[in-house]
Amino acid sequence: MAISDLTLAGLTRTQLLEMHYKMALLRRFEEKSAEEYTRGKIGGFMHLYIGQEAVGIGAITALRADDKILSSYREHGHAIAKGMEPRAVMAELFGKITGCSKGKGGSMHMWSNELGLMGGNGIVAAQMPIAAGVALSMQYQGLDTIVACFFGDGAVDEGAFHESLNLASIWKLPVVYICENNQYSMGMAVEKAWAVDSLIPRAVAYTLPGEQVDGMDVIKVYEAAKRAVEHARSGKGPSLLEVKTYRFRGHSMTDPAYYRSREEEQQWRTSRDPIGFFEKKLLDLDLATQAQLDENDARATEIAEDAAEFAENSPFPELEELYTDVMVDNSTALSYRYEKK
Amino acid sequence: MAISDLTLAGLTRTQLLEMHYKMALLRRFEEKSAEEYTRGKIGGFMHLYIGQEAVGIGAITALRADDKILSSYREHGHAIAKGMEPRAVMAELFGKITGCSKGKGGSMHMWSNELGLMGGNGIVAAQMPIAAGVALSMQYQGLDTIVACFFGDGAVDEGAFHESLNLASIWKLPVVYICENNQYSMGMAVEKAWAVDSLIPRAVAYTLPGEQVDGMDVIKVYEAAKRAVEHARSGKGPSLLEVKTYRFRGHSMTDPAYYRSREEEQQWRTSRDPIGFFEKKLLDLDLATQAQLDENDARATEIAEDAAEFAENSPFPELEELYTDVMVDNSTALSYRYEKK
Amino acid sequence: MRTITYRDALREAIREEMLRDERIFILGEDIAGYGGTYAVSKGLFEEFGEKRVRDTPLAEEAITGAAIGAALGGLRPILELMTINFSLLASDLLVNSAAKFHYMFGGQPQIPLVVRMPGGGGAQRGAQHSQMFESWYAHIPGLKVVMPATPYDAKGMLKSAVRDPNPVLFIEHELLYNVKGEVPDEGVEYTVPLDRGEVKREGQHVTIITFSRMLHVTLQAAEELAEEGIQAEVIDLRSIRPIDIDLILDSVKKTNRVVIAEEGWKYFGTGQGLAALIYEFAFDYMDAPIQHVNSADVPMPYSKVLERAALPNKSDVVNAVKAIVPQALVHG
Amino acid sequence: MRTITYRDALREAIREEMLRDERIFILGEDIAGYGGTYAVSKGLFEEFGEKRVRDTPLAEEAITGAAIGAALGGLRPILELMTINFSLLASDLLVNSAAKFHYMFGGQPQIPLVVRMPGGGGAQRGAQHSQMFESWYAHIPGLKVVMPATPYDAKGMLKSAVRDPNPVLFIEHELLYNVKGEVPDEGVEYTVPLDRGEVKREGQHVTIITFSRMLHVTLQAAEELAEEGIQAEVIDLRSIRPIDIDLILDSVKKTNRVVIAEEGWKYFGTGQGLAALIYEFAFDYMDAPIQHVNSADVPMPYSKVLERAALPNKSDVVNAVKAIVPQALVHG
Ligand SMILES: Cc1ncc(C[n+]2csc(CCOP(=O)(O)OP(=O)(O)O)c2C)c(N)n1
Ligand SMILES: Cc1ncc(C[n+]2csc(CCOP(=O)(O)OP(=O)(O)O)c2C)c(N)n1
Ligand SMILES: [Mg+2]
Ligand SMILES: [Mg+2]
Repeated sequence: MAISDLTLAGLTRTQLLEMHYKMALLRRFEEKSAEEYTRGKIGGFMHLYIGQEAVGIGAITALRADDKILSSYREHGHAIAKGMEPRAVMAELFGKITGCSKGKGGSMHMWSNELGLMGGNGIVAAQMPIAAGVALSMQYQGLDTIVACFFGDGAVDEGAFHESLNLASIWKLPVVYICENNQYSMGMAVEKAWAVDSLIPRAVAYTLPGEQVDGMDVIKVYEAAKRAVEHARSGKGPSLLEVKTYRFRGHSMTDPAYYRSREEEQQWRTSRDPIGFFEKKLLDLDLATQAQLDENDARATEIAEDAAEFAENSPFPELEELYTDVMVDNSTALSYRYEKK
Repeated sequence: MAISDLTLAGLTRTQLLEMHYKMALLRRFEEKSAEEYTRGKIGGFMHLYIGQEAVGIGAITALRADDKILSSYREHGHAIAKGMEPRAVMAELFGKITGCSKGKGGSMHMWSNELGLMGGNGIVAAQMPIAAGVALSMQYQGLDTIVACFFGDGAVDEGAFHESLNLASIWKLPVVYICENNQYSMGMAVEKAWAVDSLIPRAVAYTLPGEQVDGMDVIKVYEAAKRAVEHARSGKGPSLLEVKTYRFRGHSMTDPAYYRSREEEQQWRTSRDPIGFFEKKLLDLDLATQAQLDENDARATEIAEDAAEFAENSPFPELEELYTDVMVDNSTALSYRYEKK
Repeated sequence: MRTITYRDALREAIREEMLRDERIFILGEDIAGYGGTYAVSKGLFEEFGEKRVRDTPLAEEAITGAAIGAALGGLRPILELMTINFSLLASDLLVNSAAKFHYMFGGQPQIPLVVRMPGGGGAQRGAQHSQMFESWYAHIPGLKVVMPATPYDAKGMLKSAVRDPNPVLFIEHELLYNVKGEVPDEGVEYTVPLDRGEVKREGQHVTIITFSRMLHVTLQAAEELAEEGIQAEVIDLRSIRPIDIDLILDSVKKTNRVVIAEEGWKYFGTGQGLAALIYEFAFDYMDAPIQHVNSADVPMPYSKVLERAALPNKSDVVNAVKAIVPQALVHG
Repeated sequence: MRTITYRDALREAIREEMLRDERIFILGEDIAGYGGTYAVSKGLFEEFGEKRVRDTPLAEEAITGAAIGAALGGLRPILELMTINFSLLASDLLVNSAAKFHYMFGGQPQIPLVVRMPGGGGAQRGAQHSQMFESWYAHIPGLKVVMPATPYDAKGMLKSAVRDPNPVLFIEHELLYNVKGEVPDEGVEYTVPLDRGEVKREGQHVTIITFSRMLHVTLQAAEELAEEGIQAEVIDLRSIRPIDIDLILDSVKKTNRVVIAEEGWKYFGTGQGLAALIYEFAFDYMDAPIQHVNSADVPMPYSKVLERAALPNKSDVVNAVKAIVPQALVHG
């Protein structure tokens, strides 16, 4: 790209518009998912990313296509941001064979070897040590790819957080740990759960570079992630980002969120919406026209609708699928014979 | 005690001599245990405390009799320091019914409700969350007793360390966490295992008061422990002490300690011996005469001999003991009937 | 008698015990402000306050260790682990500390601890959130493991668990909380022992042994079988450790045929252990091989069509019974 | 053939595989500088260096997760968990991640991971350090669980495990490391499959099924029984999941009598699961109830007199056999 059209944080207008489109897509996609969930098309747990779009888009924009990401059960956003087809994500939510995990994983468990999306872990913080291992495999093989690991403020309280950061630090692993501090782990307010009011002292406790970032500003997230990514890619080791954000919806579809006030929610939704904030910035700086933004949003809505339609029209897995993929070599509990119910 | 005969750190000469005697006792007792282990009288794992005496004696002298302690598998020292009869400890090592755990626990698992000695845990760091719970029970019942929890530098790497300190901090529990940093976890040098070179930043990461202490100087340990104990007793919550020490022997009786040099060991044994250091101090300050020290040591040797003789002459548990103490109410896997082999 | 849900029965047990004994308190993730993931502790925070109803951070090792320590310190904690799937993070403390202290310290410490946790599938929660690990814990000497299936048993057994001097794993099921059943009026004190199963339906042709959510599926299957003249005796284990072996043997010696219906995986699970026990003590009474009804031996899939196929259902139980109950026996 | 120890056989397998495949590396607590708690990895650090022989901090979750991640990233890690007792701290990652990823992500990720860990008692290590948890892991679909008992099998099965595309739990025994046995000369390439048991002694009066350290106790018992004319067929399971059911059934259909000798606890353990399987598939062939030989159903005591009484021994096996093999059968 020519230096001339550099605009914000070294991103071209095209890139900025693309980021805006993706944020809109995450939002519309999630809204559509919520709708389908209420219609009974989607089951189990579903954790929406609405409100946190700037984190996933900002951070993943700072990655290379061949870098890898790991996330928690709140991963629709990360999946789409990393390039997963909305159709494949929605189909997975519908439990259809066309889903990215053949319908076997659902909302919490999405994967793509091609895109470097390495799940979706439903055990809080379990992705943290695994991410260290993936980073180790890159270091071991002399690759210049890196790993981004997303987790919540609640994951910080788990022993795995501590063990993983210590290991990543002493082995100088190419991994960026990104804490999406959305202020709550289910109903538990972060200030009640943490013995510290920021992750900076925790970063220091593992001699890691640590940064606190405004998670409602996609550009700030992008810039901080960029620094951490370069740090990792240049062999300097891991770092820890605390990205302050807020989930606009309940913890999962069934959570009425009685543990926080409607005022607090309104406050965030109206004054801190990451998409509105980004749009204002783009307009104020004449980096985009209202028409372009509207078009992005319209396209996003369309794609979300299309994904739902695709999912709806896709077939469920055949019952044989129940017994495939248990073991790579199809071995079973009883050798010589396969017992099915 | 009258102010007049205050001498060192507010301790009377009698107390100082008592501390010296206990350190000598730990040393002689362990030497005797090593001897009996080699004679085959003691089995399993046995982890000696030799070299770390100043930590156990200094810290436990700062406690009240009704305070409680928890430790790891390296606990003979803590047990005796807390007032356990050397006979009961040695008998436990011999696996005799007169042992403090009826011979069922062995070197790693010693207990006394009366003395507030709450084990002896063989799982590295497992005593840390349990100690928090014991402290919670004191806070809950409005008692002014506190808990001292001893653990090694290796325990610091476990998730339990992190989870426990965070919980103890947010609940302001009356517990003093004492890390006996003897430089190695088995063969792993602490500087290779920790991403930090001191526990101070870790204390900060949980907003806890943290102190680094010379673990070869029993008075320094006593003074630091005293501060932490008062902090806890006055309701101000937990603290974290990193006590720098060294184990003069291998990790356990079977460890030749090839991972460190004989020079390094000699260096510590000769120039940093906690007992020699304390004796020199007492003599230099005219707080004790050589005769008194010699007498302490002679008494210690005698008591260790006596303990071994007692253990030797004690009976093994009856085979019925195999099936007692599994459940408090003697319930078993099969109701109505007790299946024995 | 009133008809209330399993959830309300549990809450009543906790509340009544907390009113009875100051030493009892509850702790767990989101049990206070959130009212409990499955709303079991709803309202208790408001009634008893933060000293006795304690929200904890997401730290299964710390909270389990803390509960053990509190019990050692003279309190009577009721720990809620959000689901049994997460208990694996606490399994070391449950197995290597809670289950062993009384024994390895020569009978001195006691750990009067109750760990409540739901298990099970059926709500499309996927592979990591649909498991039953009762056989893991029932394998361990030093623990009690109970799994009540009805509101009556839930309330009565939770009270017994709280009063028990040992660590008790109290395993619930995510799909049982809304199940309704008769429970004595409030204030009418009763308990259900932790070591007794119960015949929930009498019959002479076959004994179906089950527990937890599968009891309800099994009772429906028994109804269907009855229409065809097959009278199944349904035994609700209620407790996995200790196991009420004589109750089982009495029934088996009468029917000579056994089906074991459970939700967990088959191999090295509860049902196989139980079958081995029955053969060991009643070998000569068995007229047919014991039939096993289980979930498919795979991680639980998310897709509803696959999950439905993976879980054991009424017809699985019916077919298992028909496989060993000859027509002759019924109509002859 | 040479005669070497179980320990050396393991080291040879690791070394030869590491020479064969650059992607293979080993990690664990004290495996490098210390040479391994049981000296299995002795010398490998010196030969392969710190990239491929990695000492780790005491952090079972982190190192197990790291091994899983490394496998996902294309490497072939061999993780040593110092003993199976500590694997409880890693059980969540083994069960909820390693065992489930391939399935719950629709067959995309593969986890070619080997987790080596010794279990077992007999060295007075007390309640927390003397356990066998193989039945826990063998209960979980998605894992393979093997327990070789001889140097030959140890080397051959470890090689197969390293080449297997699935997570394999390779369970050793603290008292097996010094056991000697015949192993093909170095350079003579061989492997032993992960899903086949083996008849280690032929006989027609009774089938004794065993694995790990108890194989050796059982073979001694078989010798003693032979002196009295009882010919026991001894089957070494070698693999717990998958289980070589047909090998077992062939033997059972010949002898009609079974004793299962294992070191672990009885209830809901490996032996009971196996017994249930045998009855399920060979009900009509069983002439006597299967006999179980186990450790006492208590936490392992330290005192040598108690530990000796708790562990299963030769005479326990002999008596179990005599309980179901009638004199008539032998001398008739
Ligand atoms: C080990 C474990 N404990 C508890 C849970 C139940 N649980 C699922 S999500 C969640 C909250 C996690 O909060 P946070 O880490 O902040 O992520 P967020 O949901 O806010 O994105 C909890 C407690 C779990 N899945 N795993
Ligand atoms: C969870 C766990 N992992 C590993 C072990 C094996 N082990 C016993 S002691 C020890 C070293 C612990 O070192 P440290 O905490 O520094 O205590 P020290 O032995 O130096 O007193 C190890 C690795 C264990 N007992 N528990
Ligand atoms: Mg959160
Ligand atoms: Mg140490």
